[in-house]
Amino acid sequence: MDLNLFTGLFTLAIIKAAPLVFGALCGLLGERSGVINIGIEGMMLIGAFMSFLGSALFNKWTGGLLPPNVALLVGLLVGVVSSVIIAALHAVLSIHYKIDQVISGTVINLLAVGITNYVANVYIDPTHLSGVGVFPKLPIPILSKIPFIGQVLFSHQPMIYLMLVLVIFLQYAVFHTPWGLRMRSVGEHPRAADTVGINVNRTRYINVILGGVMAGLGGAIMVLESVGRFQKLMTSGRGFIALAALIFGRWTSVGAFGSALLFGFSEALGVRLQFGDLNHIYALVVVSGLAVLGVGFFWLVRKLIAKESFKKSYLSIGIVLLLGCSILVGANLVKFPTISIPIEFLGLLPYILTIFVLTGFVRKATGPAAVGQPYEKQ
Amino acid sequence: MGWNLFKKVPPYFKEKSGNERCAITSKERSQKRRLNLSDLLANLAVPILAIFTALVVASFAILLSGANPLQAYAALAAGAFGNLDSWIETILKTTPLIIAGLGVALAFRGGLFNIGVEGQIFVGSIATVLVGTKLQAPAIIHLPLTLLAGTLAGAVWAAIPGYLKAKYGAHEVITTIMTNYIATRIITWSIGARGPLRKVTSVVPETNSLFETARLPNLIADTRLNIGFFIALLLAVVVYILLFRTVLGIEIRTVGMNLNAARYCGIRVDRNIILTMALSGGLAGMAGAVQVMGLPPYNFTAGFNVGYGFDSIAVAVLGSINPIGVVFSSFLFGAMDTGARLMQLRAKVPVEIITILQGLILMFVSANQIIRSLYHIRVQEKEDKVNLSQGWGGGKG
Amino acid sequence: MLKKHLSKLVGVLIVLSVLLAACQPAAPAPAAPAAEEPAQEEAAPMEEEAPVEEAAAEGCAYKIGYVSDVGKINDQSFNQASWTGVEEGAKALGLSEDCYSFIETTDSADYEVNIRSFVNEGYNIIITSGFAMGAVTRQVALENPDVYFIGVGQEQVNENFEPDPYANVVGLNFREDVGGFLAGAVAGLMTESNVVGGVFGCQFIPAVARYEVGYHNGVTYVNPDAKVINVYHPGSIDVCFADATFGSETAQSLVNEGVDVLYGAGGLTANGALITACNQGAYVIGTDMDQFLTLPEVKDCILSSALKDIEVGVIDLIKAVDDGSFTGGDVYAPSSLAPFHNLDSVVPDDVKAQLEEIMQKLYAGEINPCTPFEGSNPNTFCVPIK
Amino acid sequence: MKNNNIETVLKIENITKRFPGVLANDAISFDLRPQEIHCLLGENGAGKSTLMNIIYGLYQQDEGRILVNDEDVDIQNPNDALRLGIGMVHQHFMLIPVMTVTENLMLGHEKTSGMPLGKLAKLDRQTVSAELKVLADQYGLSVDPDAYVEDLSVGEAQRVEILKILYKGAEILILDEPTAVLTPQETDELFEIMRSLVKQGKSIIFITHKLKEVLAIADRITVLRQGKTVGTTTPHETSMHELASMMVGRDVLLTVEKGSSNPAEVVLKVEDLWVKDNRNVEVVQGVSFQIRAGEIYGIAGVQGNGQTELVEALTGLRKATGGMVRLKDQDVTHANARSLTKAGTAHVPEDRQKHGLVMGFSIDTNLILQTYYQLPFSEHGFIDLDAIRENAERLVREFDVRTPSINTAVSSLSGGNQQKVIMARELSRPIQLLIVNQPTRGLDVGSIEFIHKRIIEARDSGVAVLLVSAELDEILSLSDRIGVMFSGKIVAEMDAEAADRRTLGFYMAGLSHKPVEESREIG
Repeated sequence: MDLNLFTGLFTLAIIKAAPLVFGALCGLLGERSGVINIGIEGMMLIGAFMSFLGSALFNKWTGGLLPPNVALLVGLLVGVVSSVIIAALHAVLSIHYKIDQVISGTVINLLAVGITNYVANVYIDPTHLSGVGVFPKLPIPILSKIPFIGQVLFSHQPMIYLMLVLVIFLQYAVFHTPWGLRMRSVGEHPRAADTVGINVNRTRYINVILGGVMAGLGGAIMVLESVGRFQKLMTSGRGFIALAALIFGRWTSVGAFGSALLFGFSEALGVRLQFGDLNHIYALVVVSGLAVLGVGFFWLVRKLIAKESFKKSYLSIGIVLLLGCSILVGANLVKFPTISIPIEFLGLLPYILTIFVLTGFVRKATGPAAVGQPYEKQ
Repeated sequence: MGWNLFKKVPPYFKEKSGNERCAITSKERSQKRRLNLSDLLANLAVPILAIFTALVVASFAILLSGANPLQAYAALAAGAFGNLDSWIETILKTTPLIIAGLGVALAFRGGLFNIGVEGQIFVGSIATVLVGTKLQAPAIIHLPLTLLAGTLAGAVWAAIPGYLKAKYGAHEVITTIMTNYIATRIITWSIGARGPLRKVTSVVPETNSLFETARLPNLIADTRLNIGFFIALLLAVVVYILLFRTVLGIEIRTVGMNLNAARYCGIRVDRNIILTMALSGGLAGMAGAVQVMGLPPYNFTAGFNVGYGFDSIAVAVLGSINPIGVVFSSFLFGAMDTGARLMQLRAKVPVEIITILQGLILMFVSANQIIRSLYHIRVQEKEDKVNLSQGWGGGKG
Repeated sequence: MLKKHLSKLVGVLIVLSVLLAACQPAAPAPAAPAAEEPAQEEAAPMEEEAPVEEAAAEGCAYKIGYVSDVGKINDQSFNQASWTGVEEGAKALGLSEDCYSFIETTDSADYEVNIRSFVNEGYNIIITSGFAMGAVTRQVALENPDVYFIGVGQEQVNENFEPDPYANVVGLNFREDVGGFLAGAVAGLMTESNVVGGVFGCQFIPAVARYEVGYHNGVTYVNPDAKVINVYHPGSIDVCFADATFGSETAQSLVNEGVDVLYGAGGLTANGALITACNQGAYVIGTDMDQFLTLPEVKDCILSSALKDIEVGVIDLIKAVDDGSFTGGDVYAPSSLAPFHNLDSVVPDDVKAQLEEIMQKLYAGEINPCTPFEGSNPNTFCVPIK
Repeated sequence: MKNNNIETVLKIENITKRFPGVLANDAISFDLRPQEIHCLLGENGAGKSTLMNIIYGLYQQDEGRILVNDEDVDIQNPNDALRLGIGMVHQHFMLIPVMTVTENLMLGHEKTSGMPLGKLAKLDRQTVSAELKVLADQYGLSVDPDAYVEDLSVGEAQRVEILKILYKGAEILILDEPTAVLTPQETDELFEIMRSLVKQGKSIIFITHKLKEVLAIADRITVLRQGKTVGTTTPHETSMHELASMMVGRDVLLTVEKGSSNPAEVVLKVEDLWVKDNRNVEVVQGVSFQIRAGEIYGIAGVQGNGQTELVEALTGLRKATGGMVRLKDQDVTHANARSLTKAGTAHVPEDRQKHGLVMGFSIDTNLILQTYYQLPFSEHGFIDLDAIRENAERLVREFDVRTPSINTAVSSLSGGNQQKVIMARELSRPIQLLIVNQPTRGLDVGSIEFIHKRIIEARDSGVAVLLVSAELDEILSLSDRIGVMFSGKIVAEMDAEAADRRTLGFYMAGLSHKPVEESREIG
């Protein structure tokens, strides 16, 4: 198996994962403070829509005199702001009016789909409003020269870097700063937080709104870094996958990133296998080998973190790792028959994999204890 | 949420509601026992005003498109109720919404959030097609059998996430999203050119049509109106009875409200979770079946039954996850979706306005404090409130 | 304060709606009389007289209705092309804005309803777009012999693919494989990396499959050692035409694979691919309409588009209704290439010459653009060239 | 902050607080002197907690004023209170289970290492846990800084609570019902801590409804009843009976009258039972005992010595890993909850809201949770609403549950009435074994009396009763035989007559090496 194949796969995986990651971060901020958000899809859609409208109109009104990047930045700003507004609506409904957070999320989704499609119909399409292109690639000077990593991580468009930075930053912020400590306390035991003088609802407002920023970025990246214009319903379910990634990643930003990457990777694989130069069976075997390896490491890490005695699990972990390796080696020795799998199935991998992993390893994914409960002083 | 026009709706309060509040509600209920009209109106006032306000707000959006809101709404109404045909179409749109909505509501009652309805509808439709096209039997057997097949398929498909939750605590929201993708992809393949269910004599990705014996009889000759709607209404009553008048209902609701208490009083929680998901999915599957069996050309094509999954969630919450409420909310949504056609045709307003409307209505109905303060309606405690988001993070154990 | 204003507005709206309710019957709604006697409606659901009078009453010589396939009428693709055709045709007949309208289908279960609601509204020329509506269109047509139907991409055949024309229905059909073949030829001739790609919508939709197969054949015909990488969206109907992001991401990876000419066929999904490929510096080729005009983002890198002259076809057929030359059956519109526009200078003359020659051969039937190849998409239901 | 030449560190005057429908505090006044332990005595619902929450800034008073060090203050929120040196240990711990002691300690007053990043600077856990150790030593409150709160025992958790407010610089400590969950030994420790705190200049408001404790620790006592101050006194001037009647407004019998037991055949026989807890640790290690019909067997013990798991095992909520349980002559070691219920076991669970009731359900539904599936409440799977209503109306009368209607959700009932609902449900069917776990925790005297009466009635009707309680008085006044549980074992077993607080406390603290067999022979 040649490196280029995987370089290509992982690069595409990162690109495909980006919107999911932003979406998941939106969910993370909300749920860590106790506010469920199933409206991520809607917020992302609004973000995408407005970032296009913003950049395109700005460009139109300035007569395209300014460099496109300026327009794009304006678009980014507009997109984020409007997503924040929608997020604020979610916050008001679920925190102030205390309506069920699942309902208010549904409201957000309905409104977002309706508004974007509607305006697209009555304004964008008739006027043939044209996009301003996308952010250019910015390979990072030295790092991008590193063989595999450089290509996969350090030769992207700016918002991808932003995503990576945010993931790391939030992992730090949520678990190692006063801000994060307070946020989590509000999500776990609001009354306790209240008794030490933390303003529960304010914290929640702030977090949901910051979540709006994330969702806005998630929507904007689709317009400003890939498609270059708004297309109706262009989020097509990514908001919900992001939600899955969040829970799958056990409410941590790095975890969410990991699981988003899993989705991205398998979708990328689904595309890559259509190129026709790759034996489907072979590819799947290799990937499953990698998966087994990954699971093995995941397991090992968890054992190491949880200070349990793991005499017996050592053996089984070892077996799993060995199995993974042997699959990889074996795959390159065996000659596989050329069977082409229907493309509908190629895309299925992540979903099946997720379920598999959920049942096997994540077990009871337990999130913030007070999530979904409006807080009222007694 | 106002739909509880029924005697003795079992009380559901949101937990930690203050003494005085509950004092009021209990008084209200004892009045409701003697089902008096003023209370009925008071109950209806909020949703009606909510809908009205939503219409007002949406009319600004319509003005944006340069159309006249009143014309638009008139067209909307005409499109939904203007003549017999439009009535029929409204009813036809309502039917699957009711059935699937009931499924979602049932799951909510059991503390489960079934986002998987879309997929379960697909699986149900396909199973219906299988039995309806591959099997030969007199209608008396074939028809119920086909319906049953769709229902069972949906149930089984939903039982999988249920099992995963019960056994491994895998959160149903993720697993149902996953099973949605899996279902739609596999089914898309199955009606493709090389798919096993593809109608050979067709350029269209579609299945064969059901045999006459497996089709739902029409109510009125020469119209599309079939008995599906009555099946839906019947189901609403059945689900209501199931939830509030049966042993199983108590168990489902107990598990949904307090898992520990359920264990304490000897309910087999795991079995119950799986069962609830199965029932919920069964309803979804039946929604698909009724669509396939009721509408010409009585087959499944790509793009068939798309989008009911999320509408059903909306109608369930709009109906305050009460089976009877679901009927009303589904009818509302169905009417709007149907009327939209004529609205676009006459007033040239894009159909998307409907989605906006539905969002607004859902918002105003659930955040009814807005409506109350807007129209100065006396505050009354909302009844049977179930926390839809319970056990979201905490899992169920 | 705001509360006051709102309740005022509310009041106004109530009054207005009352007024409106009052004058409802008077309103020119053909539904109204029906509503009064549903019994009659029931007995004879489709009355031709009423609609015709209606049409006359409104001062429309004809009322033209358009039903889109699942999707949007501004998809910069076949739905939009048909609609533009309708608009142009209507103008050509000198009809006013109120005399033609469209319905966007959101659920394939609604095909029949959508068509019928035009019939009930008294429309007498109805255009339905997309092969999926073929059967329904023919059925409704059979019941309404006085209404003219134009089925875009609908072969007028019976269950066994035998031609079976109705007097009041004409199927406006296209040879997507030919269009795709031409696109392929352009790509194959213009590529320098000898790697060309395509991004396509739903692989189970015949039209899309024909484009893809034709494209593949076109490339290999002119440039046997070129590598063709074609990618379909794996999703179901509700996303596979609408997922611009997927198209874009795919295009990126294709360009990374060395693709320097990219062909896109499949609604918004393809559009996403075209724009991105363009931004990444590759040449692109559009589909259905001249996307140089519909997709401004790509105007500086679009070589051409595989044209289905849907517009022209629709316009001609509408005119045919007017001048009475309308005859039922199948019409095959010519497939051609859009002009090179901005890139005209880039395309060498010998390439243009070759394309010219290929076109002749195609029309003469010397090349079968739909020839299946190893692992080719089975969903192409190509009819032999007449 | 500490200042000796002032009269009072805290003085409140005519505090009035209304909740919709309720007058929680009615012109309450009282004052706290420097270095004094001032007991606030009163039944549940007397307005103690409300008053304290006002002082702590969780509520605002409607009328009246608060003075700290003779200065008028306006306390809008806990931060203000803390700034004024007022800290509160709440009845229900305000700790976040999934966080470490250190994190809980610094929550709201985080220390960060350098870097002017404000709220985004890195938490300095080391320093804080160091400071924590210092504090702990200073006041003799030992606790592991890095332990997760969810793993702590009740006593430890309480120490953390106290440390938390000390860490935030509290001079005035409000302890709300701190002993409710403690054993005599732990209580004594707490009192020691309180004394040392006072010695070191703190002043303490100590809220409780336990008279003995009041007399043991208080410098002054203020009694509240129905939101009013009844009066202030000192331990020397008063007696338990006086306090009791001040508190309840009538004379209360402090001991339960019960006739002697006449034990019949063995109903429950537990032999060498082993049970694991959620963390998979053996917390019940070879417990053996037996209960006869018509006797009450009390299990005394510090919380977290395996009682909870033992009860769960006996009621089918937890799998026993070893040993054997016999109910009459059938082996029920691995029976599930439902079959045990059918076999005539009744269970009043430790946490009434978590296990015993479905808070969102109405009273009538809660009353049939154990029997809904059988006649008369249901037939062929359908429930009979009339039967359920009749049943509810009857039981509400019998157990005088104070409620506007049987359709009221139990969530809106007082703790006492909630417990009555559970008792009613469990006692309203034919049973041979009654297992009650902490039956009167946090209840008012009235309800306590009522529930004790019912338990004894059950015994006298020939039911075998297993009583698990952390309240020694309860154990002593109800039980016929008493077993003491310590670290998963029954370390002593004796007749009630032979038992007294001291010896029991002794065993509970695990201080005795008396072989179990020997003490058995007494029984």
